Amino acid sequence: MISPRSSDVPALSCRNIAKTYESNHVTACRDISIDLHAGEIHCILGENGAGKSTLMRILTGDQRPDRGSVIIQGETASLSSPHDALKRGIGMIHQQSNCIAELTVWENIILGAEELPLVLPVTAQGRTRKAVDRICSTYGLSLPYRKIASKLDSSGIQTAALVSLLLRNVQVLIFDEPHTLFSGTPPPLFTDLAGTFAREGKAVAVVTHNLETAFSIASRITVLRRGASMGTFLPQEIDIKGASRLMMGLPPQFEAAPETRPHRRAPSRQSPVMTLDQVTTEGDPDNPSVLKDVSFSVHPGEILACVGIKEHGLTTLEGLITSFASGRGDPPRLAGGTVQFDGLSCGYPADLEDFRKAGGAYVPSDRLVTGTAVRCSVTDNAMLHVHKNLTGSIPGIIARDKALSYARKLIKDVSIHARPEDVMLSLSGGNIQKLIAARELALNPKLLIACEITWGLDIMTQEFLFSRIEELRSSGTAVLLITSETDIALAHSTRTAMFYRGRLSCIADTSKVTADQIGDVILGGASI
Amino acid sequence: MKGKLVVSLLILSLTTLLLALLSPEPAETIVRFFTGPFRNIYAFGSFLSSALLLVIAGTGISICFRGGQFNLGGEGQVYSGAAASLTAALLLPLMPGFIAKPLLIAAAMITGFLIAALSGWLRHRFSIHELISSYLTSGALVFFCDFLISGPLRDEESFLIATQRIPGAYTLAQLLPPSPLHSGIFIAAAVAAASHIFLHRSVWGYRLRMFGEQSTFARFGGISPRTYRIMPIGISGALYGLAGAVALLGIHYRGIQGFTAGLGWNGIAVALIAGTSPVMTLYAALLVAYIEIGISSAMAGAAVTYDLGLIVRGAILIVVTLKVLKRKQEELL
Amino acid sequence: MIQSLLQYTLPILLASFGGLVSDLAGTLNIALESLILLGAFVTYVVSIHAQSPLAGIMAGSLASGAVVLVFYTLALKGRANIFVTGLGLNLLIPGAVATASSLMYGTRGVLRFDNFPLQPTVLSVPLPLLFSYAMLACIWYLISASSAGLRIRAMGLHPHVAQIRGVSPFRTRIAALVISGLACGAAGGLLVLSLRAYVPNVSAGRGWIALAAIYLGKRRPWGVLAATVLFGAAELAANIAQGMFALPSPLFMALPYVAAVTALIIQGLISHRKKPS
Amino acid sequence: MKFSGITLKGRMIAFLAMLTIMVLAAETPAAAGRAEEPQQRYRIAVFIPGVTAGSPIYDMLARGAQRAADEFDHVTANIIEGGTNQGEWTGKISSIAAQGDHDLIVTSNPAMPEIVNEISQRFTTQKFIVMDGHLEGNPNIYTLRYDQYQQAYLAGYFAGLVTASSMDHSRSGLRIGLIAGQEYPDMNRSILPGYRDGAQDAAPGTAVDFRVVGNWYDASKGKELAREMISAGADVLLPISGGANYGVLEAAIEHNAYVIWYDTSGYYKAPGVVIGSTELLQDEATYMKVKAAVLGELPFGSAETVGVEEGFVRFVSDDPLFEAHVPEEVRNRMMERISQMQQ
Repeated sequence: MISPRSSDVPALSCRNIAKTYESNHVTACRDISIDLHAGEIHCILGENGAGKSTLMRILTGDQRPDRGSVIIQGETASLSSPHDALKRGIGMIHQQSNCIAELTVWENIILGAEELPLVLPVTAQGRTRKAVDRICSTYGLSLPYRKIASKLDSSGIQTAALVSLLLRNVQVLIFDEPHTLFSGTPPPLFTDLAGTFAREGKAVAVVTHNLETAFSIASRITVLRRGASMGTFLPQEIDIKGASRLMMGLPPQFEAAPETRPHRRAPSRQSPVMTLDQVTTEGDPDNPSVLKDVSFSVHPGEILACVGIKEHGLTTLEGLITSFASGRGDPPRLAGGTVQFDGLSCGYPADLEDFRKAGGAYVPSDRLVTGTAVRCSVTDNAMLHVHKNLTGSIPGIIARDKALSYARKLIKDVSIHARPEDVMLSLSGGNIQKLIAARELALNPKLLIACEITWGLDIMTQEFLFSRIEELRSSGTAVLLITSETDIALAHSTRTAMFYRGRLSCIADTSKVTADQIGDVILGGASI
Repeated sequence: MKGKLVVSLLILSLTTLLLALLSPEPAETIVRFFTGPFRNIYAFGSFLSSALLLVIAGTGISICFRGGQFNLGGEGQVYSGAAASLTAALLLPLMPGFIAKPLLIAAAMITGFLIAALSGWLRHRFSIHELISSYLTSGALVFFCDFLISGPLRDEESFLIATQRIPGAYTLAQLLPPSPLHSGIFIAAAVAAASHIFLHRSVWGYRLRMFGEQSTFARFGGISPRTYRIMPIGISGALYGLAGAVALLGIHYRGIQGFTAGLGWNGIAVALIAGTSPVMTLYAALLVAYIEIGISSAMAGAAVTYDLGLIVRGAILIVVTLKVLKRKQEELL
Repeated sequence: MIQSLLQYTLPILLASFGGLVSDLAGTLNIALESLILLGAFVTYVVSIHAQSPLAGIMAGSLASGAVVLVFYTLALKGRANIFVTGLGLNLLIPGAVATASSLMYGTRGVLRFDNFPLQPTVLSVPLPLLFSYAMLACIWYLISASSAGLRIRAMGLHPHVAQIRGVSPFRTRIAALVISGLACGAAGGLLVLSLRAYVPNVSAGRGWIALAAIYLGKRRPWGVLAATVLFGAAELAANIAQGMFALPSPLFMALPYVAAVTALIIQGLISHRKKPS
Repeated sequence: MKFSGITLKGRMIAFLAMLTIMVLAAETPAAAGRAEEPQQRYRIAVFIPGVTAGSPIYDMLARGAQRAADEFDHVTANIIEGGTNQGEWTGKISSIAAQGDHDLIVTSNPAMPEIVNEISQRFTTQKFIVMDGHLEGNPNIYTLRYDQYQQAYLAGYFAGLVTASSMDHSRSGLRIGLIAGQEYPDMNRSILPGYRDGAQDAAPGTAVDFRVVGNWYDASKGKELAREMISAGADVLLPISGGANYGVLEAAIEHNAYVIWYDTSGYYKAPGVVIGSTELLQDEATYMKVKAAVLGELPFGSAETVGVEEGFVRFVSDDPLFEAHVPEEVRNRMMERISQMQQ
């Protein structure tokens, strides 16, 4: 394990970074300071929404902070773009997307290489090729240069991205979630690579929520939670449990006494509203986001929380149940098993419309693209599901007063300050989310799918939303809560289903599990 | 709103500037340009009659934009609509006007709709971009309509490449003789009003707007992607067809080869200036018609060439995009 | 026959390749049609003045490139809509060319080379033709093999990644657009030199056919080549058929468009059968 | 999107108010100006249904009218190009007539009489001269028609002579070509039959290959069509296709065929390739008729037809290039036929 040469000037550091996104008013960073020294492997831990990715974007010039400064080699720098950062020796390996799928591996590596004259063929075998070969042999990497990048597995893509950064001689290397990377064959062991880089005097930062990876390589660890730093530790100062507790907002040292939580009804005896039976989705079984042999059911009058890391099947689950993909792709498809939603006689695969007709309501995790049309008015957004019932005396013509009063009703339901004619974008992120929730809840659904419903919201808003969900539940609605925030599940659900790498590791009465136990399961795959 | 006024002023001053630069008699030309539509009853009637066609065509394109689509096939759709109407008028047995007129107009609108909807369907089914498919179908249809007029429907007696006149009972009433202003102005007004109600009040208009604004959100709300890939461009096609029929029944009374040329492109210009809102289309159509009549008046009176009209129209399009088009359309294209 | 096909195809192919470069960069230049016209006019003017058709076609090419540079810089910097700017150019350029023609030569009509200088040839290929082939080869090389082409393609495929790697969006896009201008200008030059006259509206829809060829050719050089040859063959067939059948002429005129739409649909059918949906 | 009804309504009202003011402002000075003029001015509008450039017949129209106007101090001629779209002609001439400040509108085209006749019903005081067209009986319209059949006949007769001759590029196939910009009534009714009949009379059995460019400007296509025609055996081509003529000419130069020029003398365009020309003396005719109109001597309401006999349609046989490139035998037979027709 390499220890930081802490007397040195940090290769890259930041001070008091704060950032609130204008588009959705989410405060991603509140006050973060961090130092990355040459020769260290610095792991940055945090749950989804902890502010990791925003911090990295700021460090790599992709975003500008509202407050605070970025310091490179002791000098305050104003990074104007990721390329600016790259020129100054700061490079980042992203989870996806910093390879262009349609280009060959070789083209991806040398894209933008400064020393290559524009008119020379990209396949020129000269100095660039030698440099790339040297990099590959130094680090024991191998790449099929002529292959199209989309034909590679994720490990190959990441390797290509890494080589392209090394070609540019970066001194600060930032890895985003490397445990999902470098997993292909032949496996360049990420831990070995990171060690080599550190020994060469590069500063290595690893952004992850995987504690095992972190603890196996880190020379220092920083934990982020809700946009603030919870402290920087040497590995010997903290253990996995302590770190995971910090990530979830629990004090690190004490074994928490079982909290006093409101007593909830045990799962009702009534027949389930939705049942998943041995569900496996299409895709590579090694891919953590592919669901594998998942079975559970949701009963009327209960809140079942599915917790885990988003990429460990939660997103897939959301798409599968609602039969809706928010992006360009198709919703995930069943490879085995069955999904049954009582009332949806046609069964799966259905489509979203059938899902709704059968009494389903859905708060999507992607609130700005799927959940709202941000440039339209509150009224337009409010009446999405009911507009055809708001017609007046003329068939097909929406009665204005009905539409407005419907919008006002929703606004009043969630008590926000907005007028029906306001453009959605002018509302705060929390108010947008409240309005989406109000719209879905107002349908009085048989089944409510609520995904990441609390993301970026303050406690007051969270409590408020859950009080509404609780009302629905008590009137007999089955609620499926899909969340990557453990404390939300703990505080509000009847039962908790824990996911790890696409498997349902364990399902338990929420009153009988602790945050620690959940953390263990969803981070490490241990079962209770 | 303020933006529109700025753009209008910009366009007018640009036109003035171009006239001043390119005309051998700048003063005379500019005076004629600005007073063009008001020099006499005929010019005023022409101004309104060309504006009313632009309202119809531009409204369709506005709706198409709001639905997130672009229709480049206007030239072919107007011409085909007119040709459908013409074919029906000449080949069907003689009918009383009150039956014939709605029938002819419906024929034109259905034809325009089907042609444009084909492009929407191709986009939905095969991901062929409607820009290119609508332009190409239009290219083929223009020649097909040329063929209809110069071939099967041709009036052998005439020295024009033209058909016979449609029966007098089928024509729209003249409102301001000797000018070509006709009762189609009420059709245009109805189109403007109906499209406003459709877009902002009706269930389908709501869905169309949502689909155009954010298709994922619309799909999330259960709005059918197929219907709303076809509907916006289909409506623009139907209104282009209507414009063709109105030009036939109100102004020309006969098919003359190329008699609707230019309306398709001007419709797009109108919609761009209007910034995708049907109400502003009225205003934009008046502006574009004003410029058209102004230039033709300047041409008739002073030695201004035919090319100036092209330069002005081109400059308008280039300037308009700098200011008016919203982000959504940029993404769309 | 081959010669006819070549003569019809080459200008369209050049324009198509130019358009392809701009499309690969993510900013399709829709003004091909009018840029061909501009190139044709300037080729005429400079050929006459410099007494050299080679200088003419080069100047024609440069002129179209320059116009693209000016207007698309305005559009890109002003965050305007590239596509509508192109439509605007398609109206503006013919008007401006006709005006220039009447100012310079007192006519907006046909301009002929009266004392046309002999075309210098290399291995019996006229130099302007050689220039066009060279340009075609350069563009082909540029998009399929060169480092600059890689930047252009990357910008069209994934602007964000390209930007991270230091590829400037503005410079890359304007360069791609200018290349499309240069190619269209040369295409226009070819038309003029082959006719030994500038005829108003000489582009006659070739720019639009070139655009269709880009899509039909699935945005790949070989595909575009095949598509333009297909259009050329359709046109040729229509011309030959006119002498044989008594079909009304407008129907023949529609043939290339019908061929393009049909080909697009067939292509759509095939590519959609491949991936299950 | 939000629309504030009031501001919109306000703008519309303001716009209409502006319109009204402009109507008033525009009408007054124009009326006043005309009243003050000391001598009665005579204004002529020359409406070109197309563009003058590249179209000899319209060019001659403009020149003839201008020449007539120049002879009088108080007469001005204003040349207005209407563009090639037939659909726009009615509107454009109507707007000239509506302005009411032109005493005479001169135009030229076989299709014009019916358009002008229709406009004349609305603007009952406007006088028109239509060249190259025919209409009798409207008291405001005078028409003069050229015998297009005769012109085409001359071209066809000459083409027949050449294709049957032993000239360098004549082939024995007895096949000649006619390339039209579009198919239009005069083409189908007079020109094509005239051309055919002329060729038959000169060389019985001569076939005419007739093809259409589709527009009046696509010279490349004209060239392609001509090339096809030549390879199909035609050795004399008559292009009547506007700008596309030059493509035909180019193909003839490249592939050794002959061209006959129509409406105006074209020998100088390609000596040795353009070996025949027919011409209409439209400039002369226009000059005479416009002058007569200014002097008040033109019989409006009547229609004239002129041809070879009157001297307004002729084969250009006095050009040195004609004599240089056409063998004497062919020339003599042509002159023989012309003198027969002149009687």
